[in-house]
Formats: sequence, structure tokens, C-alpha cells
Amino acid sequence: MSWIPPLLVAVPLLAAAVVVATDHVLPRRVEDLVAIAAAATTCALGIVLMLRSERGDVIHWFGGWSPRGGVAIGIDFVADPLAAALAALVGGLVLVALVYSWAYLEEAARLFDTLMLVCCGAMCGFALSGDLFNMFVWLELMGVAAYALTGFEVKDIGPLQGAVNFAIVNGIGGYFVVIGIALAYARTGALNLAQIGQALTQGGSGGLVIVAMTLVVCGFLCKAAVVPFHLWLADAYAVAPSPVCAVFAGVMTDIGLLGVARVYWTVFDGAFAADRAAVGDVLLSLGVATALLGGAMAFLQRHVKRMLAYSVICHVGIMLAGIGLLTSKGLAGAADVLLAHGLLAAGLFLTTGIVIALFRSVDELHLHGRARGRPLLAALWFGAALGLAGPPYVGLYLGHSLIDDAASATGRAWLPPLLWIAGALASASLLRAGARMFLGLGAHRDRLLAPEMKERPPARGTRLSVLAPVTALVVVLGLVVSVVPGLPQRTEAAAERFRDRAAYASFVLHGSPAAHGPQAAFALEPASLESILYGIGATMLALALAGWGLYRPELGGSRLLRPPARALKALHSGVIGDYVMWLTVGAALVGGIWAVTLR
Amino acid sequence: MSRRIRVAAFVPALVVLFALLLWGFAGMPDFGHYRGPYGFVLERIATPERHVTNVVNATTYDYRGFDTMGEEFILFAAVTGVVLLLRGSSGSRRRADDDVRSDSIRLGGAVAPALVILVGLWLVAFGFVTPGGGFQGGVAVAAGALMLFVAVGYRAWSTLGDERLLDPIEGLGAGGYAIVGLAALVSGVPFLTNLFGPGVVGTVRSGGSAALLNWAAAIEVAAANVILTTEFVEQYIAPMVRRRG
Amino acid sequence: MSYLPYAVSAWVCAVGLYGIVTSRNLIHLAVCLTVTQSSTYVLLLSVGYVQGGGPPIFKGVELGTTSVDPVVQALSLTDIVVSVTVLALVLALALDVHRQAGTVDPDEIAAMHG
Amino acid sequence: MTVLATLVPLQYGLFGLVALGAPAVVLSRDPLRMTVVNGLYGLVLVLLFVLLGAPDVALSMLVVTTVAYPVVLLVAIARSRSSKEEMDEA
Repeated sequence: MSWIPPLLVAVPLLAAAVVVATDHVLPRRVEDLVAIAAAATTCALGIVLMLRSERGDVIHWFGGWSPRGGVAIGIDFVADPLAAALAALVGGLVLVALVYSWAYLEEAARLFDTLMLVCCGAMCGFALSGDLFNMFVWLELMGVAAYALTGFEVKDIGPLQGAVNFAIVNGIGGYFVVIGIALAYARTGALNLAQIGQALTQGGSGGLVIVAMTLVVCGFLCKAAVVPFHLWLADAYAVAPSPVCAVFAGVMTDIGLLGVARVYWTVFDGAFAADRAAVGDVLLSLGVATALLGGAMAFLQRHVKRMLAYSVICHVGIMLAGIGLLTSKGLAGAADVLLAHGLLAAGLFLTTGIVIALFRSVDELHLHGRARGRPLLAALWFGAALGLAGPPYVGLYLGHSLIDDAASATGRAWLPPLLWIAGALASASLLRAGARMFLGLGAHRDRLLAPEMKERPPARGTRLSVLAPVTALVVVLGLVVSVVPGLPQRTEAAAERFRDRAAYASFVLHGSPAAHGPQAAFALEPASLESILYGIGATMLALALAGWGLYRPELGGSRLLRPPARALKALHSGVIGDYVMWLTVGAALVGGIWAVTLR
Repeated sequence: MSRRIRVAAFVPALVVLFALLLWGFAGMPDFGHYRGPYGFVLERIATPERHVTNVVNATTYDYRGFDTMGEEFILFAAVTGVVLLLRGSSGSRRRADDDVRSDSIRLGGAVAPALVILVGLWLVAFGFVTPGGGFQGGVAVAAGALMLFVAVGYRAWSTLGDERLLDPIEGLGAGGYAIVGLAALVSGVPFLTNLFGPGVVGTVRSGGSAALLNWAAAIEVAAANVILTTEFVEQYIAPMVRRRG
Repeated sequence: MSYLPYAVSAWVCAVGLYGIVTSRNLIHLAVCLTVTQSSTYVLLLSVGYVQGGGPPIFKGVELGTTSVDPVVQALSLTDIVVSVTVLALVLALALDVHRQAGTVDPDEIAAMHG
Repeated sequence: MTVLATLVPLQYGLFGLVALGAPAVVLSRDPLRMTVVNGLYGLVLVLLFVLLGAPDVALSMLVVTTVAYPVVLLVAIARSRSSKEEMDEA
């Protein structure tokens, strides 16, 4: 089965080249079919690989250059269940986006298909790669395709500004990663994750390792849009076409977190074995700050896609907090949040796409009551929005409950309520927007919300016979994640292996297969009462906040809320200089804290 | 946020970041004392095993050939992106019909492009022997094509730069790299494994299928650069043409 | 003196970032990006340098002669390609921005978009 | 190796030029002037790379500095100087 990993990259990339090469020969619809077939193949191979890797990691040395005497001379792909599952999710969401845009983007030419396929291949490569520089290559490839997709609507200034900010912030993040790679390479003479990790375990920590970790982690956090590296995200996701956003929000953002988790557990964990808590606490704090800020900003939006973008930031924060706990349960929780959130966020963006196609607007207040009499759309919207809050056994519940367990196991009982509240805030904003659009409830004006965008979205295809089923499929899958039998045990087992640096290193460098315990049983884990209560509480809170948001202008209290709201909005200025300033502040802060706490 | 506040917040952060970088760099081996092992292992094995004298290219197209595949696709995606951005999402080119160019340049510029293209091809061909390779040679070939544009004028150029010709070439360059990799996989060995033996040391035929990858990269780079240049130059020329017409 | 190359790389990176933050023109900003990135090639090649070593090209040179690290050179080659593509993309975006907004000043563009 | 040893001061000189060149590029606020200064900075890097034993990288940098950067930059500058009306025409 070791032939599968390279195909996850080669199939979509080759299909992209074929689409360009045959552009003037094949009819457009045939090219679309080539693209769709490639994405479907990627998804299927990803699922096969995931199932296979549960019995042991699958490794592929490119060019047959396997390590000699523990020195890696080539590049490797290592498929573990988490990475393979992410690759499968990438393939699946790209497939959904391509099918959706078949009906949605009438003039979508080969350029769109090509860039989506390139993005798909790059994300799979990033997820599977076992080589630090190779990860950078896929990060850049993902970026280059994504900047252009963001600027797809070149007729408007918004998409262009979004693409510029996206490109510059992620570009600088990429340079940070390269400098970090150079540092690690100078110390260890290796680029292979396992080999660097092995060498650092012996070499100890010190300034070089701390700075290298800061730069690589901050570089990946730019992609993951974690505070304060997050500012570009709303500009970009608010303007990219909806199917593109579905892929970006569903997987591309989160893939930066996979990068952080991967380099931490394969490379840096050994060097900082004595000070794990100091590393984890920084990630945890960034996660909590991101979740709360994302939730609050989502609540202040009236542009629905911008609101969704901030809700993505909020959930990225929740996942990062899970990872920052540095336990298998926490990581497994983050992975399950990723899966459910990826599907639901994609579903929400796709639903927004249909609303845009039908009503030519993305403004919550402007759409007030105009989408009434669309029960299916309303059901999809409210279902997905509620699923994000995580009522018991629905949507994000499973991931949240695993993170709860991990938090209480590490003595951080304060963490779960914060994360549930953040999620409820994001969910409440979406419920509020849904209530205005689909039910016509609430006030017609709200001066607390961000100012109206002047632009009118471009005309889109409205063939609901294609758009609606695809969207419904994604939303339903996202909602049932929490009740898949055996999923929590299997993600936890996968997370346990993901964190085992020594086993990973000896498997990669010396080919010794790690021993794995018996396959986890298929059973529905009895959830802790706390999580059920949190889930119910978060749902009630989301509904209550949504209701308050609807009628807030009539209830008063604006004077208290306006100054903080204005301050928050001022931070998100859209000026690239400010964003890079915050990026620098963030990197200096993270590095400075680690410089003091890690010794 | 005003510019002054931005700079005031930025400069201290930059100073901290700069200090962090200096601190981290202080932990590296002294300049000129690279300790290996990666590079030294490759230097030891590349020539005996691969019959390649330029170890940089052996690294680029063989040991780390998979990175280069990603790199070719970065170029490929960037070109697709630039086309998308400069032509609009429909992707079809608005063709300008007039000739804008100075006649005086035409005579002088007949020989130079041919020379530059030859140099480019030489750089590609001997990439595994001496400095050079697919990227450097590819850009040089594209530069020769650009000089041809100056020499022959816009109309002849737009025939050469026709998308119906260039798109398949570009697709072939990037796709070719993936196909060479897949060919190995189909014959039951890992992706991008050399299938043709190492070739003869110090000649054009050294490097085995890595040499094919080198040529695929050269084709991709040359086509990509010609398309990029055409797109950008057209931004400049199209309105001028319209004004004349 | 053996630290100078690394210090130069850090300096170039900081200068480039300063240029990006203070820039009033997207074209200027794009060039500042390439300057920031140039710090990475300088760093990579300095890291792989071996005192007294020649290029890792053994044409007419005996095998086993001291030479510098080929790996960082391969990495720098990829890095240079990335810098070209990012420059081309950002400039293409800048051209479109100018077409739509009539300006390439990031502050003015943000103000226009609201 | 004695030939290479004599190059060491030259290396440090070029590192110094790079350190001066970067601010020179960044502080050229006029884009056209900046393109020229950036070209010179690129050439300094090319020389440095040659002295660091990296002719392949130097060659890449050379073709990039002399061909790719100037073409895209000059076109972008030329277009960004034209007025809004001309752009609408286009």
C-alpha cells in the first residue's frame, strides 16, 4: 500500500496539468469531468490510506532514497491515520466544491478547475510530508493557488484587496518558516522531521532551537489564522467565491494547525521534554484568545461571509487550545472538531452561495426576510449553525467533549467553559443572521454591526437541483460526526501514535514498524455529564444571544457596547501595514515568552 | 489606525524580533563550518552512484526531486493565477492586432535571440555536469524569446505566444514531471525512481531519468516565463494599440 | 567575524519587514517582499558554506575535495522560484487594484473598501 | 585552496554591501528608481553567491534579476502611472 501516498499529490497535480494542456482540444464540460474524477480519486485513496494506516504508518521514500545509517537522503511521505483522514477530507471537499461550481460558476473556466486541483494536491502533500522543507514547498504551492482563487472576481476591489493581504501575510509566514528551517538545518544537518527531532533530543534546547520553533510555528499559525496572525483571513474569505471558501474554511485554514502539531511532536518535543508546559501554555493562550476574539468579531458582522470567516477563526482557536493541552485526548478532540467543523463550515459557505445566487446579496440586514419560504435552505443553515455550538451528540459536540476531558485531566477546569462560550458566540451570530434572512425576525437596523459593503455580489448559477443536494450532504455529514460509532476511540488511538516521537523516528529512520495495540472497539463512549451540560448550556446560550442580537437595538445598552465594538473593528482595518505590524508583534511576543520560559 | 501608531507599535516588536534572530543565529556553527551530515553524504555518493558531477543538480532533480516537482507546480499555478488575474475569470485573451515597435530595433535583434536561446539550451543540457540546469536554462530561453519580441514586433510575437501553442507546452512540462514520477510507480518502484540507469559521467547523458526531469522543468520554466511576460507586456501594449486604432 | 553573515541576514530580514509596514505603494511593497526573502538565501548559503571549499561540482575536480553543502543550494533554488512567482502574483494583483481603484496605496485602498 | 583563501575578505566585503544594499532598495520610494537599485542589489547577491561556492544559485539569481524582475516591475510601474481614464479605456 506504500504506493498510495504519492498518488494523493500526483493525481490532482497531473489532472491540473492535463486540464491546461488539453484546454483547446477538449470541451469545457469534459475538462470539468477530468477535474471531478481526479478529486474523487484523491478522496477515495485518502480513505483507503486512512483505514490501512490504522494498522501502522505507511511510508514512501521518493526516488527510492531510503535512509542510510539513520541519515535521510531523500524525501518521505508518512501516512498516519490523522494525516490520511485530513487528506481524505481535502479530496472530499474539493470534490464537493468542483461539483457545486459546475452549476454555480457559469463562466468558471479551466483556470478555476486547475487552481482548485493544485490546491488539493498541495494540501495533501503538506499533510503527508515527513520533510520540513518539503512542507514549506507545499505550503507555498497551496498559497500561490489560493491567492489567485481569492482574487477570482477581478472586477471588484474587495477580492483584490483580500488576495493582496492574504498573499503578503502568508508570504511573510513562509519566510519565517524558511529561516526556522535554516536554523534547524545548521544545528542538525537534516531536513527530515524524524532526523531533526532525533538530533535535537541529544543536542538539548537553547536559543537556536527556541527561535527555530518560534519561526516555524508562527509561520504555520499565519496560515491557520491564529490571533494576531489572523487579520488577513476575513478579508480573503469574505470575497472568494463560495465553493472556494468552502475548501479554504473547511480544510486549508486548519491544515496550518496540523503543521504546528506535526513539527511539535516530531521535531521539538524531544528538545523541550523538560518544559512541555511552557510550550503548551503559549499555544493554549493563543487558542483561547483566538476563539474568543473570533466569536466576538463574528457577532459584530452583518456581511454573512465575513461573519462565517470569523466563526472559522473562532473554531481554529478551539482546535489550537485542544492541541495546546499536549495530550492525546486534547489532540483527538482537536481532530474531531476539525472534521465536524470542516464539513459544517463548508456547508454554511455553500448555503450562503445559494443565498447569494438567489438574492444577489450577502448582507444580513439587507436580506431581512427576503429568504422567507425557503424551508430547505433554512433547515440547512440552522442545522449547521446549531451544530457548530455542539448540542449533545450533534456536530462539534464530540470534539468539544474530548477537549473537556483533556482539560480536566490536566487540571484546567477553567478552559472548557471559555471554549464553549466562544463557540456559542460564533453560533449565535449565524443563528441571528439566519433568523433575519430566513424568518424575517428582529430589528431592521443595528448600528453596532460593521458598516455595509458597497459591492453587489456577481450573478451566479442557480441550478438548485445540483447545489442543494451537495450542500445538504456536507451539512448532514457534519452533523452526524459525533455519533459515528468508535470514532472517539479511533481518533484517540491515532492521536496517541501521532504524539509518539520515538516510535515515529525509529520507524522513519530505521524502518522498524512500531507495535500497536489492538484495534479500538466500536462503542459509543459514555459521555461525561459535564460535557452534556456544557453542550446544552452552549446551545441555550447561542439561542439566547441570537435572540438578544435580533432585538438588541430596541433593548438599549448600545452606549456600553459601542466603544469596545469600535475598538475591535478598528483593529481589523484592512491595511496591510497594520497586519504585518501585528504579525511582527505576534512573533516577537511568542518568541519572547518562550525565550523567558524555556531554558 | 494612523501610520504613526502603526510604526510606533511596529518598531519595538521589530527590535525584539531582530534580537531573537540574532540570539538564535548565535547558536549556529561558525560561518564556514558546516557540519553535515546531509550534504556530505550526498557529495560522497552522488558521483559514484549517479554518475553526476554537479551534485546540486543531483540534489535538485534526484535526491530531492520531489521538492522540484512542487516547485514546477508553484510556477505553473502562478502562471495560471496571473492569467486569471490579468484577463479576468473567463481566461480568454483580448487580442490586440496592431504592431507596436520601433523599426530600428528589428535589424539589430535578429542574431541575439538565437544566441541567448542557444546558451539557455546549453545550460539545460549540461546541467548535470557544470552549473546550470532546467530553471536557469529555461529562463534564458524565455529571455531569448522576449528579445525576439523586441526584434520581430508584437504581431509575430503574439503568434509565437499563442495560448493554443503555449498552454499544451506548459501542461506538458509540469505534467511531464509527474508522469516520469508515475512511470516509476507503475513499474513497481517508488515515485520518481530513476528508471534508466545512471548514464555516463561528465556528459549530457548523465543522470538517468533525472535528466528527463531536468528537461521537463526546462520546458515548464520556459513556457511559464513566456506566458508571464506576454501577459504583463500585453497589459502595457493593449491600451496603446487601442488608442492608435 | 564568523558571525557577520548571519547578522547580515537578520538585518536584511528586518529591513525588508520595515519596508513592508511603512510602504505606501503596492509595487514598492512587492519589492520589499523580495528583499525580505533575499535574507533567506543569504542565510541558507551561509549555513552551508565550508571555509576554503569550492562549489559542489566535481567536473575536473577530484572527488573528496572539500566543497560547500549542495543541499542548501537546492533549497535556495526553490526559494528563488517562489520569490519570482510571489512577485508576479502580487504585481498582477496590484495592476488589477490600480485598474479598479486608481491607486496602489494600501491605506487608500482600505479606506475605499471600508 | 590558497586561491579561495584570498577570497575571504572579498566575501566579507560583499556581505557588507548586501547589508547596505537592502536598506537602499527599501528606502527608494520611487518605484522606478527602486527597480534599478534592486537590480544592483541582485547583482551584489549574484557575486556573493559565486564566492559562497554556489554558481547554480548565482546563475538563477542572475536570470531572475536581469530578466524576470525587471520585466514584470517595469510593466507594473508603467501601468500604475497611467491615469484612471486610460485604464478604463483598457
